Amino acid sequence: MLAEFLQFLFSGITVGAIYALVALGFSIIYNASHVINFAQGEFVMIGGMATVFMMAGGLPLPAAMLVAVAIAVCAGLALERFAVGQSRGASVVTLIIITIGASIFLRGLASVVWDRNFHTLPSFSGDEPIRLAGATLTPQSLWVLGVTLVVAVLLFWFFTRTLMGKAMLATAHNRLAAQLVGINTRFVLMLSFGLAAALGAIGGILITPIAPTYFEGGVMLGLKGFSAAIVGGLGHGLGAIVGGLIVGIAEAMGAGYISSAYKDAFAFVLILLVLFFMPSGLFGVRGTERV
Amino acid sequence: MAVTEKDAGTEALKRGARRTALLSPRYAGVGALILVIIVLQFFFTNNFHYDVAIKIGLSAIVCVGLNLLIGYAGQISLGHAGFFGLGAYSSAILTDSYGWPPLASLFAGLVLVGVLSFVLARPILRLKGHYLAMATLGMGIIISIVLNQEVDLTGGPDGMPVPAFSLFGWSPNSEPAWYWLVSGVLVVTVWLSLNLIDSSIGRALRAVHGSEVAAETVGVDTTRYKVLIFVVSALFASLAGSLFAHYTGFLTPVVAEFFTSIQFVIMVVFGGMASVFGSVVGAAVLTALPEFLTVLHDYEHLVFGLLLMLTMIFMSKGLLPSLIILIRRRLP
Amino acid sequence: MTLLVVENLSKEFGGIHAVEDLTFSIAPGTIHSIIGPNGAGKTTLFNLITGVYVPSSGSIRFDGEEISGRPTFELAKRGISRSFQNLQIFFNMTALENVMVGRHLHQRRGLLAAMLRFPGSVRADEAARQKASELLAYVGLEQYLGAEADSLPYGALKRLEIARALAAEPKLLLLDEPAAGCNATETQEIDDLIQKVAAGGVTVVLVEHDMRLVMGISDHILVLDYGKKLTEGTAEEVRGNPDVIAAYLGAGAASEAGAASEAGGGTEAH
Amino acid sequence: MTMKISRRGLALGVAAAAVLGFASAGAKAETIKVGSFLAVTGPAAFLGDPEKKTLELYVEKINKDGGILGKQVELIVYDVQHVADKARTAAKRLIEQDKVDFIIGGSTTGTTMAVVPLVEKAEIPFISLGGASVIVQPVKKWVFKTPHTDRMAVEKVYTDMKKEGISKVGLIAGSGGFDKSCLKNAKDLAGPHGMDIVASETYGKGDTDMTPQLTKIKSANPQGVLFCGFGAPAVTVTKNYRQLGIAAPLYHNHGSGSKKFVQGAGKAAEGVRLPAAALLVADQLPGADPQRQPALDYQAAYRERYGEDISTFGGHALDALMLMKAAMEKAGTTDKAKVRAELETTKNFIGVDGIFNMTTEDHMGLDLASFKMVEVRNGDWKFLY
Repeated sequence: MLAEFLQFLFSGITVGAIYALVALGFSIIYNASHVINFAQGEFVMIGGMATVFMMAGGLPLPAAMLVAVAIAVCAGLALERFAVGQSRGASVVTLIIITIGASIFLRGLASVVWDRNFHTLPSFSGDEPIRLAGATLTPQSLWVLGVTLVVAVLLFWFFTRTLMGKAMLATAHNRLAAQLVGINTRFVLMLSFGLAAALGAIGGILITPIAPTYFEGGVMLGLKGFSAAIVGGLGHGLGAIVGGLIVGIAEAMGAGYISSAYKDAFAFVLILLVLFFMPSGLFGVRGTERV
Repeated sequence: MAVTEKDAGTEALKRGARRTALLSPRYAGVGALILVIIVLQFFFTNNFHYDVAIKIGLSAIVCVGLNLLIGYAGQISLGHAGFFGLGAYSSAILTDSYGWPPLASLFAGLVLVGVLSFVLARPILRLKGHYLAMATLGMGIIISIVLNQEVDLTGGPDGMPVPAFSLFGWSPNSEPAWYWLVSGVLVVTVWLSLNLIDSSIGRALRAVHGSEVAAETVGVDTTRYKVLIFVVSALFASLAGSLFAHYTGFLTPVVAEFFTSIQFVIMVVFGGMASVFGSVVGAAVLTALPEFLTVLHDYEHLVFGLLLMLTMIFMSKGLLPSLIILIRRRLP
Repeated sequence: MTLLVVENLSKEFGGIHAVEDLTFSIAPGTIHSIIGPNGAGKTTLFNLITGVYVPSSGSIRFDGEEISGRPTFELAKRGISRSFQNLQIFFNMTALENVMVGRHLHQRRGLLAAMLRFPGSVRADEAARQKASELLAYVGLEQYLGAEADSLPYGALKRLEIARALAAEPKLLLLDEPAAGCNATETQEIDDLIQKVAAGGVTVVLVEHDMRLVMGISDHILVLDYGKKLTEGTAEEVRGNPDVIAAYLGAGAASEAGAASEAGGGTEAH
Repeated sequence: MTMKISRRGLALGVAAAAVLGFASAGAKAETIKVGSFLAVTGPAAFLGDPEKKTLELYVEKINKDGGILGKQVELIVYDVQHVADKARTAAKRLIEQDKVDFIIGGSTTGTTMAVVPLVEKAEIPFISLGGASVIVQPVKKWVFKTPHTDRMAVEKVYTDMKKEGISKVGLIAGSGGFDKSCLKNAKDLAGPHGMDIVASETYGKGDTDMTPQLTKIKSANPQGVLFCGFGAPAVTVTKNYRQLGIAAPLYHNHGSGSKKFVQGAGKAAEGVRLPAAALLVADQLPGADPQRQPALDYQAAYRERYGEDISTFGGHALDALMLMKAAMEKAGTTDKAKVRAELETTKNFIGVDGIFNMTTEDHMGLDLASFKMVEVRNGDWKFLY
């Protein structure tokens, strides 16, 4: 019984950690621009696919990963520079459609530049499972959890301890005021898209040894990541991580204890229930309307 | 003195109103739509053309309804394909498995969707913005999962056949017949929507979009109107879904998928929010465009994404409103 | 005879008392002003009376019935309407339609009737249009009859809000800084308008920084400071109260010119 | 207000131009037109992609060798993903606008079934690449198919399980059409084959971890597990299966008949058994096996052109194209009724999927013998029997 529960839990937190990385990307971009970037999942796909093809081109794994993250960051910056940034003053819904257009474009590009097959990466440190109280965990899962943790700590440090991070938070709270105190909000926007793309790509690289990637592989991860960001409270860092874990664990427990056919439905029902009782997510600001 | 001045003013207003009434969207717009529908079919040389036009019409019915919710009342829904799918499957299952007449099945679908959307609307529409988007998205996905998993009822992902439609003994058994049927429904949908917008309910809806708190201070029960329009738009989707099921004659759960919902929203925003005719244009362009892009083969999706982005970047108000502004600027 | 009775009303936001233990009443047919320095809780009080906020404690009675915590739209039905300090115009409509929304309570609202354009529904709409255009003329905006709301100048929007509120035919009209951002001429016009409205039998509650306007037209003045009542009375009584001079006039806005510029600051925030 | 009118005028003009654009140039007289609608993108791209590549490669080859009946072949492919109504639109376009002589396609069962009424009405020979037996049972006059049915795949697996002494079976399947159809057959055939289904679990679209499902299967103690699905999840399921240390043998259905699976799952794939078309193990077939040479040729040609290994699915498209070619050549004409009649009487046609023997009752023409049981050993397919 305990072994089963632990197994479900391991599955949930591994998958949840990936959702959390995607959710963090959603939140960072939302904070800077109030845009929901529906191309976030494509950054995940680019991370995985680019690493695969860089390795096929002869690069060693670590170098391939770095190049892949760089490619994703370039895609993120381009999205800000040439699409979202060009549409100041457009309504939020319009901006969302622009990012959906971008996601279709990036998928199309990936299928042409790379291919439509699925690809995998070798596990970073072997496939010998680790046994824990009757349950098993792959070394790759530990990589996923470890890297997510490190990324979370780094982000926390960045946003609370560095001037640039504080500038980003300030911009999130009040763009005009941030501009008035001399923050280059344009740069902050670029930075947030770059950062979100990097997070997505890291998630993509981490998961590819477990679940192969292909040109449309980012779609569902993007959707789940968005759900996680919303459950946690949009724009809230810790919320994104907790949200990711909740969605991941809900799916695993749903599959384990309720019905694997309806596990996704179970996760979404849970999300709806959270929203019905906490309309701004778990950590979202419940501000009073000012009139 | 003051009294006569005021009377003169309102008299002028009335005259003006009468004069512009004939040129209003309700008359000129619907007239033009009917004209386009009639003229268009002279250019059709085969059933493929009719097929694309019929699909445009069916999407447009959903989008016009969805625009009432998104464009006019300012509430997003990323789950309307769920209602479209429920309407479609109600018709399919009741006619195929239970032998109901198509019209009765269609109404049963409307009742089901009406009740479901009404029950869901209150808790869901308490949410705002992106949280509302998430909730409607989740709702749509749950519906599509059910349709996909209940293989005994729906045939699952391999789909199920749907018997032909019939209306009091008449059955549209050719593409042109379907074209006229769908066009007729579309025109009625557009007309009803234009009427609704230009009524006290329509103004209340637009007020909800403009400022919820201000609407409340003049007595608009904003929750009630949000629920109302959510249900109305869901019913439009269900109606289109039922017709779609009978038209294609074969149904898979893809119709209720998340992507289908997104596609409807894209059509609404692309055509122009708060523009009934914009939704028709959006549905038309985005349904027809991929058929042209097939010549690009592998580059089809890439180019489609690019065109979508560029249009929204340079015409952020949507295609039709932006074109109108452009034309107005050109004209003196 | 009172129209509105507020007793021991309090509203807290995370431990801070925006309104604290406030008691006062408003007689029908009067112009009642609420003044106080910025942050004194004037707008919060409006939000409490109109149901935008739910009070932390205390009671609000309107026409003899308890209304605290009731939803805003229901209070509108009972006869409370308002304007806003930060404009709440429906910018997605024409000026005329903005006022027509105000006629909402006085129109048929059947869905089928509206969608099918039943003759009765069309007639009611025509009547609403008529009434709304009269109201636009009443507040002096007849030249904007066909204009989109977002094309109106700021001063006109202030009056548009009043017209919209009046369209609901309220017994009690709350105006939140109607003259803010207006020049002397416009302020005078608003002054005239408020008096005209009051003369028509509508009880007016006014929050305003323009002291000349307040002192000139108010039958009764309530002074708030830090959410509490400082004093209340007629213009003369309030003007002479040393507490008021200390708390309010001494608080930096020592002259009417100062108060006016402060109001101008409010415009910028919008 | 007059502007509004001209706006409509403009829209009208645009619409008219759009429609004129649709009416592409008429058919060139001297070509044979082959139309195809495939799941080139979307969740079933794993099927459609190799199918499209194979068709393009071989139409080119046929043309280089002088075409069919001296005429060049023109291939028209539309991407319809896994979407039934897109398939219908594409079919109408192929039939009515492109006026094709023959239709190959429908990567999935859903897209195939959606167009069946159209091809029946238009009377155009149509070879489907969809898996389910419902496509040809009951027989539809103009509809044929080349893939073995998923029912046959399950039968083959059950036969092998019985041989290994397995009677308690666990099932894990995806939520797509291919997966669900396999799952349904696995449940339907369990009784007749003396199998007892002890667990049946499903995973969702885009899932990245299936350990919860497999944990449940593990605790039901099956003697063998059958995986119904294809693509990326095949890799994940196999890896998770090994991670949990489930001892029971793992079977896949023919959806994993691609080198991509073996490479992706790596060591975890060792020992996985599946029914596959002969082409996967062509080089291990006895030299006398008639399927050996065509399969080796296909493998070599595909590799040369696309730099990747063949899959079972591309083979279905190849057989469909070649069946069409043979029928046309035998008929000596592209007359649709005659081509159809020849197709229906195809005898001993050696394809990469097996040896086809069509009849009026059987529009697929393959038997269970055309499925080979293979096992993954040392990162490659090992032909068992």
